[in-house]
Amino acid sequence: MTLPPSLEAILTFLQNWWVEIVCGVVIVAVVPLIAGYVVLVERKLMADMQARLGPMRVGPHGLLQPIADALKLLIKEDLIPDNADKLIFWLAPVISMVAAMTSMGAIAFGPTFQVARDINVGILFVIGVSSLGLLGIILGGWASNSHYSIIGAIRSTAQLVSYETAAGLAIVGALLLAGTLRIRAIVDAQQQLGVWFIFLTPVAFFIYLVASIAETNRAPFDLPEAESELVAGYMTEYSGFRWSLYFLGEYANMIVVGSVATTLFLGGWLRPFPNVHWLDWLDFLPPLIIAAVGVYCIYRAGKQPVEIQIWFMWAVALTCFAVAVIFAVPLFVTSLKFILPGLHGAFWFLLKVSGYIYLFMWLRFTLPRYRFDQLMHLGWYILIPLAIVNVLAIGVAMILESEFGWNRWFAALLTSLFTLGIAAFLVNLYDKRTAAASSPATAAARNPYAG
Amino acid sequence: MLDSITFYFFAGVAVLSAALMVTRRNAVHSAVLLVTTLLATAGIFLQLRAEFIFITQIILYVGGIMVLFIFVIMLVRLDVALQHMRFRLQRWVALFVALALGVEITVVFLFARRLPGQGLLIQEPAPADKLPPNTEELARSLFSSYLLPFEIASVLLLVAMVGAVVMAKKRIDQ
Amino acid sequence: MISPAHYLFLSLALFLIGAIGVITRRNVIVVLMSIELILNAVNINLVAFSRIFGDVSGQVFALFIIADAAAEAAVGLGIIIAFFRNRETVFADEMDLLKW
Amino acid sequence: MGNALQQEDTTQKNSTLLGADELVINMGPQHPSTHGVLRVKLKLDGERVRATECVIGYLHRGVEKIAEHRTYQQFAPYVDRMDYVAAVSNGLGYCETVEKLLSAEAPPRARVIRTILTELQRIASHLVWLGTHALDIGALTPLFYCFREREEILKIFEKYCGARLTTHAFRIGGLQYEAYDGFEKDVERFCKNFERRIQDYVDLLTGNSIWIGRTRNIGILSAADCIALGASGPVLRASGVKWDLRKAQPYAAYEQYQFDIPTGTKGDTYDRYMVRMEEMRQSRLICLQAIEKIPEGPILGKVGKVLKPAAGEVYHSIEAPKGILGYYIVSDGTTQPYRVRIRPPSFVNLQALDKMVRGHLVADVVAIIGTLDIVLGEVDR
Repeated sequence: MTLPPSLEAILTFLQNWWVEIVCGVVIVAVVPLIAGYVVLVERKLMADMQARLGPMRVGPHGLLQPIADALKLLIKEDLIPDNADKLIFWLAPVISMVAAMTSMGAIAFGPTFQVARDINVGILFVIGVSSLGLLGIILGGWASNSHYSIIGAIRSTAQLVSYETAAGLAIVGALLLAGTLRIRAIVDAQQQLGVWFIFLTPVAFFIYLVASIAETNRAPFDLPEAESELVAGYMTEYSGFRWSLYFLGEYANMIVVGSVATTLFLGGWLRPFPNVHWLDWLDFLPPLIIAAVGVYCIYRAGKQPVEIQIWFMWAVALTCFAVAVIFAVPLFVTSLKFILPGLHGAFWFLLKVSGYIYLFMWLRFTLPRYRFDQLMHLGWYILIPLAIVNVLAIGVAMILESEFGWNRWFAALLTSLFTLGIAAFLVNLYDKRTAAASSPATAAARNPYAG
Repeated sequence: MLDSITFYFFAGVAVLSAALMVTRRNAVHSAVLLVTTLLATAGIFLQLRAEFIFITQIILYVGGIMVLFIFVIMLVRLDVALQHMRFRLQRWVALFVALALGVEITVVFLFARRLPGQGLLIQEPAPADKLPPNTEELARSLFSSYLLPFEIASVLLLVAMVGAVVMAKKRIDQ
Repeated sequence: MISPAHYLFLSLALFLIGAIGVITRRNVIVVLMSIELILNAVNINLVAFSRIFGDVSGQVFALFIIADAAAEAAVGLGIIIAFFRNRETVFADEMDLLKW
Repeated sequence: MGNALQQEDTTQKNSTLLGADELVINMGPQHPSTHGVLRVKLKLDGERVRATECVIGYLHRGVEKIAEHRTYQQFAPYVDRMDYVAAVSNGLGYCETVEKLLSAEAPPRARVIRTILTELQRIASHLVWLGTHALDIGALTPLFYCFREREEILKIFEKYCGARLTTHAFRIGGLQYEAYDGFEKDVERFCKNFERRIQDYVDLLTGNSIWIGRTRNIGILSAADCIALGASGPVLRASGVKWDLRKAQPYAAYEQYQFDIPTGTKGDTYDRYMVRMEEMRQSRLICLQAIEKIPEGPILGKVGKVLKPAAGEVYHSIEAPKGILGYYIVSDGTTQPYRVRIRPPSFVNLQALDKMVRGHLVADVVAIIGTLDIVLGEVDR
């Protein structure tokens, strides 16, 4: 049987690219769902920290709440303000979400899962493309033709541009240690050195943490959408599906920055102590942890007031056990050993990302919000100088190690201490400055967008 | 095959949105269309296997310069000051200049093809798989042969930064 | 399949469109954007030839051009803001004073 | 040609950022952080406030006018609806004013119970203030903690008089209800817990550098300004003026109890925060002292079923949670007042807003509205 040439071309195309296509479809289909459940988890955690229950009505323990929310948002009326720029109003949320999702494409969730082939500039691709979401925010704020929106958009632009600089410089620190931009190679470098980069450059990790919270517009840096001041900032005029696109973009972005931090600083998909063989029993942790969750579900099942919830808890527990078995099988069956790195890698990776996102949420529930000029000062007077010093310090440490044969840990420790000293100096300077600029008269002379 | 499809797609998008960009009256629309053009050009760079330039284009041009543009457009609130083009004559002049330039360069291209020993313009680029890793290559070149221009560029950026701050700074004494 | 001429003509088209923009538009911001378009057209050429010759120098120059564009945008927009503050206009033909 | 003239014009406008027009933003009446239906017109330069103008009256019900067509007893529930987060205090002020007009006195037992309930109400009112103020500044969690504690107080109110918000707890001449069994125990348990709970807020906010950054040096109001504007309550005390009617002109049973009047030094938002926090602790102490010994005896003094005060006028004021709450009643000898005039603390304190926000950022406006602790039901009446 001979195929027509065009069909044959399509077949070769599919043969070459099927992994990418499948992963792309999966990302587009699954990320909104995951984002929805991240929202649920956030609400539940917030409720837990605030002495209340959170969503409980839709499904057992509110587990179907994201789906109900999505349905509600989908069927809401599509409002466009009269004087809005219709085209851009329509385009802006799409830009935001597409940017976040596209940047996910280059993230490697495990040694084998990745959409874009391991391109040369992987980590830059993730950062660059996710920063395009900024365009969606500015354009949305502009197109709404509302004061609150435009102030939110201007704030957001200034904030994101400033903190992207800090985040970029922090990343440079880890990239210097890795010596490559490829995502897989970065993780491999951490395996070869036998240490996560967070331990070699804690300052860079800290800067990236702060900057990434600011980049995702999360509290305490959520000024662009500060509800008590600007109603909802750039999203004020948005409703229904368009609004949910922004929302999805924001949560997808959280996953992206979490993944970047995990890849660069937390050892990506490596388990703790990947090279230490007497700790190989750590490989048993993923199935054990999942099984423990299942046991906890059974324990809780007895305390549920309604029968359906008891059944539900049992179902969850059994699912957990099944997953745990899947994770455990490759440990014992030699012929299946080849899927071990991928499977467990994804587990560790997602665990680290979840931890990172949990930190975000925790901060959100605890801290009040910065004021705009304080935010800019923090970015420009503390984080960016600190990041620059940190890059220099890492360079010095690497030279000390390679040229003068110093112990790596000693060099890293020394330079980190040096950077921390600079940080203390900067904070001190900042405090003095704020003390000096206390009265409203001098404050009026300062420009909030300075820098 | 795939190469041509990508090329024609990105080229088409780039030219179309560029043409729309210079004709839109609304400056924000122009900016959005320019962003589209720049992204399409970035696609061309990727198709040329210049990954580093591709990502620089996205981060610097789209994420940096264009955001700055839109920021300024919003600050000076052009939406209030939308006006027609005043000089119809200028449009014809522009078209004439463009046509003249276009014809001239096209003719040069066509003649260059016919000249002996000028096979350059129809030469196939080297196969993609055999290319050395782009970023490393670029870095090596940038920090060895082009170190001085690199430093000069950084000085240029510094000067530009200082200049922009001085220019845009609000005078407090007013 | 894609010869260098393709890139040259694409670059030519973008260059000409940019030139038309520079000449016809009154709005200085759009004029600046057209200049960015022209710089970009040049970049396409540089990168295309860099690929054909297998020499990375073209890309290095493209990088320099991008840096230059950033500098130009910063200064240009700074001038525009300063000008707008004084004259409340961004139209080129209203910028008719040599000295303020 | 026309350039010289143009030059004049444009240099005048140069004072704003970029020389663009002032941006006028309407904050409210539908805005998450104006605490009700307050509308503030902000004239902005960038994000800096150049001037404000409060538009009030969205919640005006003509409470003072209504009083002229109700008997003295009938009007009592209306005052609960002015400052609805401190209804008990409002009722106390009204009842005491009418008693003064009648030259009657509530019996000692009634006065002690009144004091306990009013101080509980002060804590509840400050808790609402703390939660919403923190929420305005972006701290989400204190709100829920505050409402958890307030819930305990409201439960005591509910057990006492059946209502939680607009309690109408007192009656002219004394109390309507006897304290229920276990009243003292409930109050004591609340006070015991509250000590620990208040530490939670301190941990969350007091030492937090963001919180200090957002409140220190924001909305400074000097003592002279406060007095000139007639500001009272914690706003006045935070500026360093030790003026509290509970000490200055004791009413109810306050002269029997030991408590401090906290004052601030700078008069900024942080000082007002600290003053209110300390006031909550002091109120707790007053409650603890009061429940130790509630005198036995009747709860209702000798006032007639029909109140017909002699013609004349009276002014009486108390220290409500938000400041000095004064009632001025003119009687013409009938069963209905001839005129009632109320001096609401929120209304008077709101005057200070313009003075406080000038030169600050939009974000500070929110903090300053929060720190004034206004209730629009009372501002508009």
